[in-house]
Amino acid sequence: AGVGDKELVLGTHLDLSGPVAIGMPVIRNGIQMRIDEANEAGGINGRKIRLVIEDNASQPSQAVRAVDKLIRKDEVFALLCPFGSGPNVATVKKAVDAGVVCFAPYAASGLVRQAAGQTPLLFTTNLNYDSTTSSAVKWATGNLGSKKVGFVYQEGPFGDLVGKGVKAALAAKGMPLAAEASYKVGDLDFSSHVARMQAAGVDLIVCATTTRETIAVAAEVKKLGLAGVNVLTASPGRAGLTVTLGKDAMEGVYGVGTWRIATPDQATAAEKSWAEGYRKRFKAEPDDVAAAFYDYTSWFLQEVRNAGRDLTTDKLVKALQASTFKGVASYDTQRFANNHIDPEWTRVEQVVQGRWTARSSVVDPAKSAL
Amino acid sequence: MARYETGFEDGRRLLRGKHERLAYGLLAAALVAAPWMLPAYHIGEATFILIMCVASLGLMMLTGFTGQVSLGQSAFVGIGAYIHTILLTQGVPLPVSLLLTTAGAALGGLLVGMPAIRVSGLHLAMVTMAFAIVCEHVLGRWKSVTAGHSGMAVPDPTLFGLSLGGPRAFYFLCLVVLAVVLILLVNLMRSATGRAFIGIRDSEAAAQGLGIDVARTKVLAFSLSAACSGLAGALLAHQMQHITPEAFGLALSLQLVLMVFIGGLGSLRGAILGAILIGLLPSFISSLKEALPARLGAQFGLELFVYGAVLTFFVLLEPGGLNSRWVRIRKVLAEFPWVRKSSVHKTKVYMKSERYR
Amino acid sequence: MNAAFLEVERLSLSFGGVKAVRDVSFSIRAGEILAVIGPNGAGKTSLLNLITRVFDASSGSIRFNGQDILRLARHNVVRQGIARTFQNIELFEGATVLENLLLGRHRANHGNFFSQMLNLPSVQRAEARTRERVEDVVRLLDLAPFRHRPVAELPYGVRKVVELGRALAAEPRLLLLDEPASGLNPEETRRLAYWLEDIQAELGVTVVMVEHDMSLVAAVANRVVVMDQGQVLTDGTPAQVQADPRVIAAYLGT
Amino acid sequence: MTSLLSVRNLETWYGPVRALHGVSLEVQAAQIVTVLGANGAGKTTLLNTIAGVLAPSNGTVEFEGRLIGGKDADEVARGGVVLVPEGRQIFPFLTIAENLRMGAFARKDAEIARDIEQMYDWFPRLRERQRQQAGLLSGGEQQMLAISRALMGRPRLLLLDEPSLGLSPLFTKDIFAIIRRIREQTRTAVLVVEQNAAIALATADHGYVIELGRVAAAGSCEALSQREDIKEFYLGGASHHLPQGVAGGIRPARRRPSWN
Amino acid sequence: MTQLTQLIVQGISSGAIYGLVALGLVLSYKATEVLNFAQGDVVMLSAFLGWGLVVAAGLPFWLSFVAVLCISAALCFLLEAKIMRRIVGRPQFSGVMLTIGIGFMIRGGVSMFFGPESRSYPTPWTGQSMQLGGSVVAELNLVIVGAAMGVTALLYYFLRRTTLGIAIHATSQNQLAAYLCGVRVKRLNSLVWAISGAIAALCGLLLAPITLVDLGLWFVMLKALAALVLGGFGSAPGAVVGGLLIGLIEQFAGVYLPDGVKDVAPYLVLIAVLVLYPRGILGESHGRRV
Ligand SMILES: Nc1ncnc2c1ncn2[C@@H]1O[C@H](COP(=O)(O)OP(=O)(O)OP(=O)(O)O)[C@@H](O)[C@H]1O
Ligand SMILES: Nc1ncnc2c1ncn2[C@@H]1O[C@H](COP(=O)(O)OP(=O)(O)OP(=O)(O)O)[C@@H](O)[C@H]1O
Ligand SMILES: CC(C)C[C@H](N)C(=O)O
Ligand SMILES: [Mg+2]
Ligand SMILES: [Mg+2]
Repeated sequence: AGVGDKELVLGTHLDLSGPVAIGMPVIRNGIQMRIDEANEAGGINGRKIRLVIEDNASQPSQAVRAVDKLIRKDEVFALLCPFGSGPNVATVKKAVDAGVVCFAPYAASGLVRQAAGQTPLLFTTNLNYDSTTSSAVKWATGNLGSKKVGFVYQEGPFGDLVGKGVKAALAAKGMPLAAEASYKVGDLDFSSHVARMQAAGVDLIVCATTTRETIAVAAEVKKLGLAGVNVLTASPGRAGLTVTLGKDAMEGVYGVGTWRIATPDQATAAEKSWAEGYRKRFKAEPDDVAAAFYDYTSWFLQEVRNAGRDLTTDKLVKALQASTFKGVASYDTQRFANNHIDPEWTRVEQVVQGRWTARSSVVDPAKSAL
Repeated sequence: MARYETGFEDGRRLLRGKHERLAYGLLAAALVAAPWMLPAYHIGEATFILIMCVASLGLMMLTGFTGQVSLGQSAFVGIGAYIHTILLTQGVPLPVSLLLTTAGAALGGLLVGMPAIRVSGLHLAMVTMAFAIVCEHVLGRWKSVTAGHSGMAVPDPTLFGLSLGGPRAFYFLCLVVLAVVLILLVNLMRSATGRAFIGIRDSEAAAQGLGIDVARTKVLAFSLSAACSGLAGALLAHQMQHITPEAFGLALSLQLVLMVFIGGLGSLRGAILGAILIGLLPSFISSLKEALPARLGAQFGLELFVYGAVLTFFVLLEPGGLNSRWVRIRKVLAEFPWVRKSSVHKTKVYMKSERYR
Repeated sequence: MNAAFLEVERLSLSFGGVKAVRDVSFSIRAGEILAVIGPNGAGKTSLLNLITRVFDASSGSIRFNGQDILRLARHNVVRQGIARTFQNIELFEGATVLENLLLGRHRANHGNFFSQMLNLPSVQRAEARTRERVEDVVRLLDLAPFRHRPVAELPYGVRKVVELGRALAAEPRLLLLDEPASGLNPEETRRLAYWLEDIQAELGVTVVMVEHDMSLVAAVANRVVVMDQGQVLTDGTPAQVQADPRVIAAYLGT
Repeated sequence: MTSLLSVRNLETWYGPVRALHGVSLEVQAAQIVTVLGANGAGKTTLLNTIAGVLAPSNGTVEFEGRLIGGKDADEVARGGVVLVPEGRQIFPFLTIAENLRMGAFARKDAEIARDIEQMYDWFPRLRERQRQQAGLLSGGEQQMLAISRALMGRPRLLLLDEPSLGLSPLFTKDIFAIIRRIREQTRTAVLVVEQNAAIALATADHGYVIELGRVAAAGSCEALSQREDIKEFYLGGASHHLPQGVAGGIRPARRRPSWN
Repeated sequence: MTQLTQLIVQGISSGAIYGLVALGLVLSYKATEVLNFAQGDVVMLSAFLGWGLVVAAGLPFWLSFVAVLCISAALCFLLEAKIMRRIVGRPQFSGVMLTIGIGFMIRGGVSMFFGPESRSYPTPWTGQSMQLGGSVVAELNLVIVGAAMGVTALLYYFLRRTTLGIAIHATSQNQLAAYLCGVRVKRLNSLVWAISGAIAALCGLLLAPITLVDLGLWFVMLKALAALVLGGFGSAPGAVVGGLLIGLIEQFAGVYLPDGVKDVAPYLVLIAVLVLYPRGILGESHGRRV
């Protein structure tokens, strides 16, 4: 379905009105930019791409309705980068059961896989929060000498999964988790979370947080003058935006890098031209998350082209499974193994003078330690 | 056609006169035929609305008739959804599970209602809201039972080995449940208990003076509305296929309150009209978005803005809710050739404090 | 049959420092009409509130038909056959006159709520009976023109009658009326007097009525209790109390 | 000669229902005027419309030569026309003293405290209870409070809707005596709606009878008191009292209820 | 020990914000018996306006501060005068519904106009902290506490001691009677809403530097509601006490109780308090007689 003579219909659902709506513009821009480029170049195999965006408000129930609509009314060919662990876990089965490809959901990949059951139609590109965080925590205990680790996390699949990683890393070292404190999306005040960490005397706070919360935790640590306490944020908090917004508060914070954040001076030619294009199109500063989603869209469209003019779901799945890709924000070339991105290139970074700066080499945590 | 009552029974009859019987007959036929006339997507939407009707009928009992505002209805929907899912995964057959779920939610309503009736008005709204927040939190934290925030997959509904999971079959399941609930509630409302509800809403002092056990009746209303909500929750679980605690948060409570309010407090028909309106709103908004110029349509917050605007519009312009509009239209139709433009004379109104009740 | 039907003994009620009722004792025989009069703030309404258990007495006892009322749960007072009206009118504003009257018969309704939901035949029969009784009241009080009018838009006088009707619909044996004639003009008061007579004579209902309109009191009351400052000042026939100089000084004026 | 208040052809609707069908009436300075009428005749509606609580859809209300019809009630009150509404609209959670002070809200002069004392003298019960929440007063006490609160506004025209409602006979007499006294002392005109027609006609100078939203009769109080129909309906027959034992009276036949 | 003082200071300052927002609610509730669910959105809007004036328009902080207060006040004034007035006489819950709708519109409008991204702006207090009793206290916290105390004291005086304040009470108890006493009810109501708008703006401007200028700022509304009810609906000091209580409960539950209890602790306390004292902590008891 969704494959017309002149048109290919894709769908996605993002949190346009819920608690994480702040993060959506860049995601949408990234996807839209790549699709516009493709359409300006005459479409793919003679088909223009049309993307239907629905709102899921970060709510599974609303996501179910959105996906229902996308599948039954818009008859989309695939879901491209739908947002949120909760929404995706709730909807992915519905989508793949209806024969719709689900590509690159921005969600806890392991859980989405689990919810989807055995299916070739789901392709996950989001590095697993547990394995990546786990190796970063191991790195921290080794390289920063962290002795007591605390954990601040968002309630929900995302936080759970990061927590799994943290605990795994600590278990491997025979360390207990010194303290944990959870918050709900939308919470504003993190003073008690940090106070809890302080009371437990931790020297490393691992955060399963997104933009605003990462900044809040970092700022609170600074404010209390907790010397010798490091903050390590899981991948969603490690974004360019976090630093732009958090400014001084973010200085010195560690993050789990899962895609490149290029700064103007280290940018390659490809990155520069991408950034130029982004600035022109959206009259806004380019953003690493936008780049990442531009990449995922690129990857998808690349294989749509490779699947040929007589596009079918089967052909696309075959093409994707056989594909390799390296985009503007990739650390290195990647492909799909069992429909999950492979290798899971990761590295630890730290904010130095307002920039995410590498602190480790890029590795695949499944194969070697950081 | 004006209606005359020629006996006591007329006043209690469900359908009065040929016209009503015909109209409701047609409506029933349309509802039965709908799944074959509608595309699959719209069947799903219709099913969702049917489920919402069940829940909003429950809340209408409590808020519209008994005057107890509850912002905690989502908790009962959630409790229903979880009980049902857990029972089904344990292999309990569907009808039994539906009954047990309803009973469980009713029990929940009873337990919440007993302390909650000590407060009323906005206090009650806040207590129930607090309860809903706590409840959502417990669902999210009680991982051993509810699988926490990752949520649980809901088994397909099956009846005597027959799968009711398809859109059409499930639509009929919901339709039947709604019809049964509606009939039971209509019966209740035209009998002593229903009148007692209204009495408590209008004057607790007088109700007490007439021998109505105010506390017991309020708890009854609580429990009844929780039962309806729980039942709706069970159906909703199937509709969602995968349930997570966030699905039963404050937003759902607000939606339900909006349904009964916009539908028109104090009328079962209102609950249904409200559920239809609020249920259709998201689809309306997303089609509106497509109709708007791309720049405007792609603005963040447009959904929210339109949603708010529609709400504001209805609260301002339909003081009696959709139901009173419906009644007026029907009156015009009934008197048809002799349509009299009722002379509109604005009267001044004054706020009456509800603290002094 | 001449034993005391309602017997109030040394009843007291105070709100903080205010002693609204002190040591009030009196009794009524079945079938009597008793008027309670007294200056404003004498405690007449409080007395009715005590009998219907709106307030809990500080001390004293109320025996109705041999039953100790102060021991009953509030809503059960009505089950004993006591109905009342309110001084400031407490109707169900959102409902019609008919619904108000039907509510008046709440205590006489049968069936638990499951049978009501299923509309079992027994419930249907009970409902039909209820409607018949209510229609009797409508006919008695000439409320037919207002049957389906929402109470909120009726003039004061009619609302008073509706409230009387609602109390009657309960088929009480004891009817407590708080200023039934206030807001009625003499013509309407006369109509009320006829109704009260009917209620007493034909329905055999005992009436306790708080009233300031002496013409009504004189016309229908068998006995009058005069209250002042929470206490019983005197009692007797209407003619006796009207002639009592203390009553004239405190209440009637010259 | 221009009157203090002159109402011409007043029409008031409640939604689709017309309650006043063109009422005209005059009140002269320092005059006490009474309005009589059966239940639902429209007396309350009339006073409410004059006071700006309801908006007239037709007709004019002129006070001291200024049109006040259709103005908001606060403007009318500030203009010197103060209404004691039906149903004792007191502020239930303010104390009695605060209620009285609210009555003088629009006043700026220094005599407010003195006037409050005056009210306490007239209504000693209020003094006893001055620190109590007004909502807890007995019905009659609330009525006293409502009247004295209106007097606190030092009106030039006082509109009273059934002032005797719920007052004891002694107090009813007192109220009317006070009305007369105020008229004497401050030349305040009074328009009073009353069910107790006997005392109203005895106190007032002029009277109007309203039926079904229209003026059915008007005239000086002496003249009105003499009219047979008025005696019959509003004065309750010649004696001002119901006959002892009403059973003998003429009454419509009706089917009697049959329980017991 | 220092941790304890630190927790108390933190609790009081976040509690003061809840209390302030609740104070705004108390005011509009007092005058018009409308529970203004849009208050949280006005808080959020003011934060955005602050950003707009300070960063986008480049105005000095104090000028923007005053301007935002005025704009929010004007907005709430108009809200009452043009919209809320139309539902006078309808059941209390109409007001809740209407303000929920308006709140959605504000939230939607802000995110359409400003976009949903978070942002921040500098204030005189950003990053400043000082030593107090052996623990570190951000100056901002002191400013917040000071502002809350000041506003509460002013309001308390206004509502209790001035004729206009008593008129506000009177108006909410019996609007018709207030009209008849010559109170200019319409103007008074709009004025009260304007004040509550200004308070909301103050909260927005104080909150923004703690968190960020973000659409999620309206969430304080939930805590403020809890504070309002806990303190006793319609009582100004109650709102502040309720706010402080919730702030403290949150801090202490966050550190000393098992993880996860913190989020529900305020609500559990709320339920318990209301079931035991149905009127809240400082709520007036309203006898009703028949
Ligand atoms: N709940 C209460 N709290 C405090 N005082 C009260 C309360 N209820 C009544 N009172 C006081 O008790 C006294 C008696 O009141 P009650 O209503 O019984 O008088 P009443 O005889 O009915 O007067 P009226 O003829 O004016 O209706 C009054 O002075 C009143 O102020
Ligand atoms: N809110 C309302 N809505 C509709 N009709 C009303 C309303 N209020 C009054 N009416 C009607 O207007 C007419 C006049 O009522 P009004 O209250 O003025 O009578 P009244 O002379 O004061 O009677 P009473 O002596 O009982 O106080 C009545 O027929 C009444 O039914
Ligand atoms: C921005 C995020 C990665 C967090 C998101 N809510 C998730 O669940 O995955
Ligand atoms: Mg009384
Ligand atoms: Mg009247």
